Amino acid sequence: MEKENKVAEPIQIDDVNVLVSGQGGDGSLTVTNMLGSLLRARGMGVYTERDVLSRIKGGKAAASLRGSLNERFVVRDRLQLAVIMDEEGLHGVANRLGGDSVLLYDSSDAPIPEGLISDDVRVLVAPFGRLAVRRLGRILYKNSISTGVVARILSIPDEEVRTEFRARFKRLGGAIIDQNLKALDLGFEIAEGMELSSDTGVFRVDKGDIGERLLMTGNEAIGMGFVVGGGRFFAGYPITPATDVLEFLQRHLPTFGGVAWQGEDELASVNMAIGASLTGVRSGTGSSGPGIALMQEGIGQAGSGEVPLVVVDTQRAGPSTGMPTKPEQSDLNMVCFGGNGDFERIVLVPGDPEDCFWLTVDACNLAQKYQMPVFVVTDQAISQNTASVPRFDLDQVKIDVGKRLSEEDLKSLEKYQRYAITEDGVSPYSVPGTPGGQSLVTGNERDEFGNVTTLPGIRQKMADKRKLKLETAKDDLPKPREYGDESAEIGIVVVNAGWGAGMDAVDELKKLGVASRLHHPRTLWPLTDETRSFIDEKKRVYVIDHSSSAQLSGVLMHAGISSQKLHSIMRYDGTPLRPVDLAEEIYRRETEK
Amino acid sequence: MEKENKVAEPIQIDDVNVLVSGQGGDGSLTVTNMLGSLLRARGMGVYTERDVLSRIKGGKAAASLRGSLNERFVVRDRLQLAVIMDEEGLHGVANRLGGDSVLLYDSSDAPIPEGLISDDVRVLVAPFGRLAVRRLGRILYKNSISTGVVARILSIPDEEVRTEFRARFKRLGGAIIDQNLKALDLGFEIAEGMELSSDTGVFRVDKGDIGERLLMTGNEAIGMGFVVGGGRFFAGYPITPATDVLEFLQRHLPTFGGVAWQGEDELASVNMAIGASLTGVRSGTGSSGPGIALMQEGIGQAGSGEVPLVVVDTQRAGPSTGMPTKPEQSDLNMVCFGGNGDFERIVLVPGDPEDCFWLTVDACNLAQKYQMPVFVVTDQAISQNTASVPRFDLDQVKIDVGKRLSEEDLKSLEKYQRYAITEDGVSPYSVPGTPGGQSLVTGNERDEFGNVTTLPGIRQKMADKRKLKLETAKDDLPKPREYGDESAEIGIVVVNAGWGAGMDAVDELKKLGVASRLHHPRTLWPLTDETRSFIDEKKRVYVIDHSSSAQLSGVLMHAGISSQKLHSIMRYDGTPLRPVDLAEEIYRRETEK
Amino acid sequence: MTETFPIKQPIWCAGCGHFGVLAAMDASFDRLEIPRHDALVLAGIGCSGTVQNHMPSYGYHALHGRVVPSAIGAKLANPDLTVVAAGGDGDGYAIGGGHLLHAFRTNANITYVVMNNETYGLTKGQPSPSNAGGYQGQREMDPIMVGLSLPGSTFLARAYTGAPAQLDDLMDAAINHARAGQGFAFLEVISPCVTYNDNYHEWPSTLVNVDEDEGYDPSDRATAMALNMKLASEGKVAAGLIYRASATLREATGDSPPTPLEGIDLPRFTDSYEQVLDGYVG
Amino acid sequence: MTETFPIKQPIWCAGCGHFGVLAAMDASFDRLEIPRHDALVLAGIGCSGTVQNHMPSYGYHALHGRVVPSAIGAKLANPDLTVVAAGGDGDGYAIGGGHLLHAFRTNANITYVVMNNETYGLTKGQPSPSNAGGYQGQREMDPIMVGLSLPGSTFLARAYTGAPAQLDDLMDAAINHARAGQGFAFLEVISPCVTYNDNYHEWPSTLVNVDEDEGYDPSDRATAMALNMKLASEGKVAAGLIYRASATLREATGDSPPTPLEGIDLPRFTDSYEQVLDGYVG
Ligand SMILES: Cc1ncc(C[n+]2csc(CCOP(=O)(O)OP(=O)(O)O)c2C)c(N)n1
Ligand SMILES: Cc1ncc(C[n+]2csc(CCOP(=O)(O)OP(=O)(O)O)c2C)c(N)n1
Ligand code: SF4
Ligand code: SF4
Ligand SMILES: [Mg+2]
Ligand SMILES: [Mg+2]
Repeated sequence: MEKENKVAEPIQIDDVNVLVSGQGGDGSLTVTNMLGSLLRARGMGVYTERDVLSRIKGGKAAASLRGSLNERFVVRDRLQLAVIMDEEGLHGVANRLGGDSVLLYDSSDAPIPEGLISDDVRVLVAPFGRLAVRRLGRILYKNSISTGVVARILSIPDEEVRTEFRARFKRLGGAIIDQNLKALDLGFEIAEGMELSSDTGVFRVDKGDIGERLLMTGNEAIGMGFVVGGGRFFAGYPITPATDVLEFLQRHLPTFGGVAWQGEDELASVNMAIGASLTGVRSGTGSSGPGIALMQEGIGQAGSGEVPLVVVDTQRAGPSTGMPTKPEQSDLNMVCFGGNGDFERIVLVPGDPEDCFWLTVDACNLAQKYQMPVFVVTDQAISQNTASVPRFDLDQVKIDVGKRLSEEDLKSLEKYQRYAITEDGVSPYSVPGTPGGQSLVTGNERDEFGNVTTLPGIRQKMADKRKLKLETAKDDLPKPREYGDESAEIGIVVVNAGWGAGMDAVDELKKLGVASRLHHPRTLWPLTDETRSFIDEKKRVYVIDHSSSAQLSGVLMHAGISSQKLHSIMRYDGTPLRPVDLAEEIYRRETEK
Repeated sequence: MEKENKVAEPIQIDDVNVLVSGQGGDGSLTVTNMLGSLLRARGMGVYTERDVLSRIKGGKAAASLRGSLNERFVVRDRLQLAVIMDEEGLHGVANRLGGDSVLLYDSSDAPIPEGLISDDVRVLVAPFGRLAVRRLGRILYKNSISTGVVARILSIPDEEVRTEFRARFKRLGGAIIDQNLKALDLGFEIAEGMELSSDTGVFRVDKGDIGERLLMTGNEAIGMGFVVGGGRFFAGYPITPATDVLEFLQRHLPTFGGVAWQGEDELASVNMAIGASLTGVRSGTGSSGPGIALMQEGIGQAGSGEVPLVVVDTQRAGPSTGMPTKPEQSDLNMVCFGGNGDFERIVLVPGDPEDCFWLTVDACNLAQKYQMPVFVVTDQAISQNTASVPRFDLDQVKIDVGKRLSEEDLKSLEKYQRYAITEDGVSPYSVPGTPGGQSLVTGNERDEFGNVTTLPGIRQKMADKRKLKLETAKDDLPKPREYGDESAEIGIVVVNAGWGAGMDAVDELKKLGVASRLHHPRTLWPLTDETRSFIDEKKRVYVIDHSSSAQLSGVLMHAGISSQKLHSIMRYDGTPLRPVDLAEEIYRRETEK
Repeated sequence: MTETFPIKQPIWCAGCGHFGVLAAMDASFDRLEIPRHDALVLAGIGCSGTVQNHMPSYGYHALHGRVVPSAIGAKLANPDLTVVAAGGDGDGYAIGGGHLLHAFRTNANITYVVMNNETYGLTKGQPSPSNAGGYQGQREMDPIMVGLSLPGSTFLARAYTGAPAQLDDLMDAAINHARAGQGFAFLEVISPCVTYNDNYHEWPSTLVNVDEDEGYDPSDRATAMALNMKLASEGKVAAGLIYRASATLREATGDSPPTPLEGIDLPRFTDSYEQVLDGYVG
Repeated sequence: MTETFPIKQPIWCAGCGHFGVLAAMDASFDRLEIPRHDALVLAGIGCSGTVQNHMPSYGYHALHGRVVPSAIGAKLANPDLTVVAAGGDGDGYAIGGGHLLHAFRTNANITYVVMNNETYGLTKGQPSPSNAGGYQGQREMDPIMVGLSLPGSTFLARAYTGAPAQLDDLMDAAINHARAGQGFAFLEVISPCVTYNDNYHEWPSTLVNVDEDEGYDPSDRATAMALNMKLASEGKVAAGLIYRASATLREATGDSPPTPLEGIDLPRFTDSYEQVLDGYVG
């Protein structure tokens, strides 16, 4: 069922969405990486999304990539190109291909089943795997071969690809470079057979002018934010998709005199971080849902004892062990409302890797300044997907250790009380090692000196003081950001990967004639006045709930937002948020009115 | 500063509130118990409240008692009588005494400090401790001596007291009975000196006609409810104020072929209960806030894997270790919204010991029928205070094991799928030991057979199925109860000890000319339609929030109730909810309008 | 026959040690003629944590680190079941280390099989507590030595997935020990991870098989401990039936053997319930 | 002098063993001339969990069972501090048992003092894991024997609150061991609970003092283990310095001693930060 290849002028595009699918461990995902570098070299921003199973080898593994002239944090629903290495990969991709899509298929094992792919898709087929074995001796070369074809499809000049190959395989040595260049040429040869010549393929991708960029995942950006924000102690325990943060810090913290420690479990980890924090060192821990659930008691201890603590929750699809590699935003209730008793906390919800960096820097400052747990909550999508982001301007970073007392400060005081009641709720603190600043820290209720008490009057004052800190912190809390038509009647509220999907959805809606404004709170708890007014001002507000119990909506209502205004759009099938899905759903509801 | 004793006719009362305060371990609390028995014997309902510190010996220990003609679950703010064994006990009681109050004070160590007690309080003073040592050789007898005076103050005939003494000390043998009777007579002698003769004291307490009653704490009632509800496995770890439940079950479960196990920690306990539950045995665990925080992951596992689990949370004042012996309702957020991911749960919030019994029976049925975690959430007050309640009518108990499959049932099926998608969301289940019913239970997402999967379509169906169970359970959920004026404009919403305090507050408000209606949801999550309509129908709704972050209000708003309607009355100083406090606050706000 | 869950193939890497453990366990139920419906196999989270899916018994996938308490709960609730817990070394020794200690201590009648590859396979190769860290070749933690240090332990054995005959024997013995009511049977199986810690080649020279030593008396705890300490200091590790108590020091599973749970229908208990209530009349 | 927190009297029952432990610990800081502001004393939750309130050091009241990881975190973050963790047996062996295992294993430079009364004092007398349960007089769990079973442990001692002179010596030794960078110092103090488990009378005849045995070599792990096993089987318990490693098998606190944390002011690090970023340019 191979189709006739139409010959025509390449279609000019400025936004290219490609999916590559193979088996875990067969190297097919490197095709995505190579393509990413090629597009970056042409001045585009790129975003790469992985879709793997929680298993070691085998099983479908897919990655998709988007190149665009602006920074975008989602791969669009409709693909320009799908590179599919086996039959299994065809399922699930069919509905993302359309009239102007190309499907490149490795037919080594099986042909494309009849009727699966819609007739208007342009299908190109070659037995990459078989050719790789036959002509180059190793199946792994199928990736370089297909990269050749992909480059031709996108009209990327052969020489640019060769340059990229030389750079990429350089450290692997001459023989490897040569073999891969051979494979590439084989790819070009196959492309010729498909009537795709250098620089005149199916598409021609615009060149962009995005300059130097970092290519980073959200997890890496959080690690970097922690380091730059002055974090010097981190304890964690491996768990998908949060492990990367621990590993980043194990790699980089020692350079800066810091320690990144693998605890025996999450309970040890959170309490180690608390212990470290007592010494004045900025400390944090991180995990994904199940681990954060285990840390609930410890996080409450930081809240009660007024110990600074940064907690990174890299959300994955739950409940319980759930689906470890799948995206979801279903720990929002836990981070805002989990733990026993009443304690104050701040919850930050970044929307892309750059945001991850800055909000983690903020978290380090807020935790120490206000002496409380601060969550940085991401989802699997922004944590593990790679985006090109502007290089972080370190001049913008400020370190604020809050009311820390030196030996001299202490001497000038009449008395030093660790939990002194102050006008802003924040007590000056001294850390072990400082003469004259000896003090008691406890998770029990206590008097100003830190001595345990249950006297009602004191208790009330202590609880009020802790509440006051959150009031005081108000002006320091990261502000929301927005996108789209400021005067639109329709608002859309998102967190995490909702930001990237939402931006595209807003554009999509505009094309459909619907004006909308996207709102990303960034600080989810306590809810900022800006988010409240945004919802107030809009006529209808759609809340993108990546959870089956509409947790984002729940958090908003818990904070006092009326349910009347809010319209939840829910997704909870373990797939990423997709702009067109969102746009279409909003469009449907708007036009049904 | 001893005052002249006025001689007058006893004041007739039908509601008597007494506080006894001494040092932990000095036996003064037995005065409360003896008085309780005396009032019970006269056909009154009694309620006893303890106020102890989280320490072993020493420290102020107080207990208060209320005798009333109806069942009441709170001690009133204003006391008729305070029995204070030392100076420390005077502080904090002064503001609960007024014009018609009597203060009985043991002056052995120190006189009453000038100006502490308002002039209109009738003060009776004697050196009980010194007399006990001098006349009877042991300080412990001060309790029996003072009981004599207390009885005379309340005009309880001497003979009734002697009878009660004989019964109470019977198993301690003749010598002890005799000594205590001697002490009692000494008390009567002292009373004579205060011009209180038998049967004509300061007050005369009405006789009631409340017949046979159980005297039980909420914790005991939960233990009993678990046993009668068919619970046969319970694992827990000691923690104040929850330990009593474990201890009740350790005492009683073995008689019924059950096991109550002290785990090495809360993580072991919750997972042991889950393991036990897999075998079809009704299982539960329990703790207080910090322990429940540790169990968050386990509870989510029961939610995800659809394993029946009863979880008792005996709330104490938080956050973190907080104030272990103090009442608060500040785990409501955690039980409704804690844990990672989205999972379904039911949260029951009994209001008195009788309610504890019935809701625990319900919890056992609901957990097994709907295969999910069911919380029974109490507070320190209803858990540890003793109330007289009607004997439980066991004929009303029903056991419903839900869709359990026998070997025969299984044979008649074409296929057996542990997680079969059904119309009501509930899958039939088979337990180990049943031939042909082998099946897989997991906390990962899975297909109908229980095999792990991440296929979006299946995932979505499974999440919907779990949500549907909660819909199906709707009609089975315990219904709210109400008190007061049905047609009142003002509603008051309470949980736990709020029920007892609320009933009195409603009465108090009525006296002040304000009609109100008290609403106790009993099922807090999912919120019932009855609670929604109650709030809908009332003009203003006061929410009694025994927490510093207004958690009950938060839960209501999270469930979609508009914040406009709700007016929070907060208390978080670690003291019990008091009816007059509540009534006065509501009155103030109503009249300020 | 009623169709029940399809038994799928494991998705482990080719050469993973866990295949051998699965095979031995699955076959052991047949050898011991344990009806599959009377067996509950529980597993932790990890590559190892999927064994239960590949056998026709009742299966439960516990939380990470919590397979042992889950198994103990099941056994206490229904002592008639054959209860086998399984999992990895990260699962059992790191996050689950506390429970293991208490399982030795309380000696409940379950079998616990740990597939030790000295790494966290599923999360891609982090070190686990039992790896041969910095202690001059000694493994940082040898759970069998920990077991020997507690008076409650009754069965301690180590097999190697590369020596299937011995693995079979020890698997049978471990399952039988618990089934016979002799308490907690702990079997560690060295089960290398070819992807993150491929050390198959080291084990033959590291393992010292006590089963082959005629003079070795596995009922002598002190000697077992002494031998293990000596071997450890030489960088060696004992294999075989290392310790089996000749008589348990107290009955397994705590203070008294639980009565089987006899149903919860109300009428049969009503009188006794009323008696309990009588104690609260006042 | 700036006034700081008032040091209140403990509220323990008269006769509680914990008084002796507090006295010994407090005095040890003086004897060893450790400036109080350089000491961080952390305690668990329990009657024992209030020692830190009665000494003029920096004090932290940890969560129940989590005092050891809290202390390790503090020490890793600031190796210049003298870090002493303290708590009860319920705290340390039941809920905290897993952390103890890993503390032995990783050998961080902290001192850990457990006040063992074989019961849960604060929650009113439930049995704890170390009580003399059903194992024919043997304590269900002897943490020192567990420590001996792990190659990472470097200091294991037991004192008795009723023998204050030896308690003082061992307290000094335990604090010094960790301060000197030799690793994790574990000191169990038998500290009876007069209210729920008053067994003062038993201890003098139960404890066997190895410090008084001239021939005893505390640097020999195997002999120490053998002796402890023998004593246990006789219902006896060893006291004194039971084991101190002559040389640690690897550096304490993990793979490498952490550099002290040197402040986080931005400018001094900016260049290195930029270097890390360079690695992500693409
Ligand atoms: C509470 C929690 N923490 C962390 C994880 C992540 N996790 C899954 S498996 C695993 C370790 C697996 O190692 P091991 O038990 O040795 O099994 P193996 O894969 O080596 O067979 C971890 C840390 C989790 N699922 N739950
Ligand atoms: C997570 C958690 N579980 C349970 C408790 C309750 N609790 C407080 S102290 C204690 C045990 C105390 O025993 P131990 O550690 O031996 O100290 P002791 O009082 O005997 O000195 C328990 C179980 C708690 N505070 N936190
Ligand atoms: S990663 Fe290791 S443990 Fe996991 S399946 Fe592969 S070889 Fe086995
Ligand atoms: S209860 Fe026991 S441990 Fe607690 S203070 Fe009293 S004697 Fe000490
Ligand atoms: Mg492993
Ligand atoms: Mg103790």
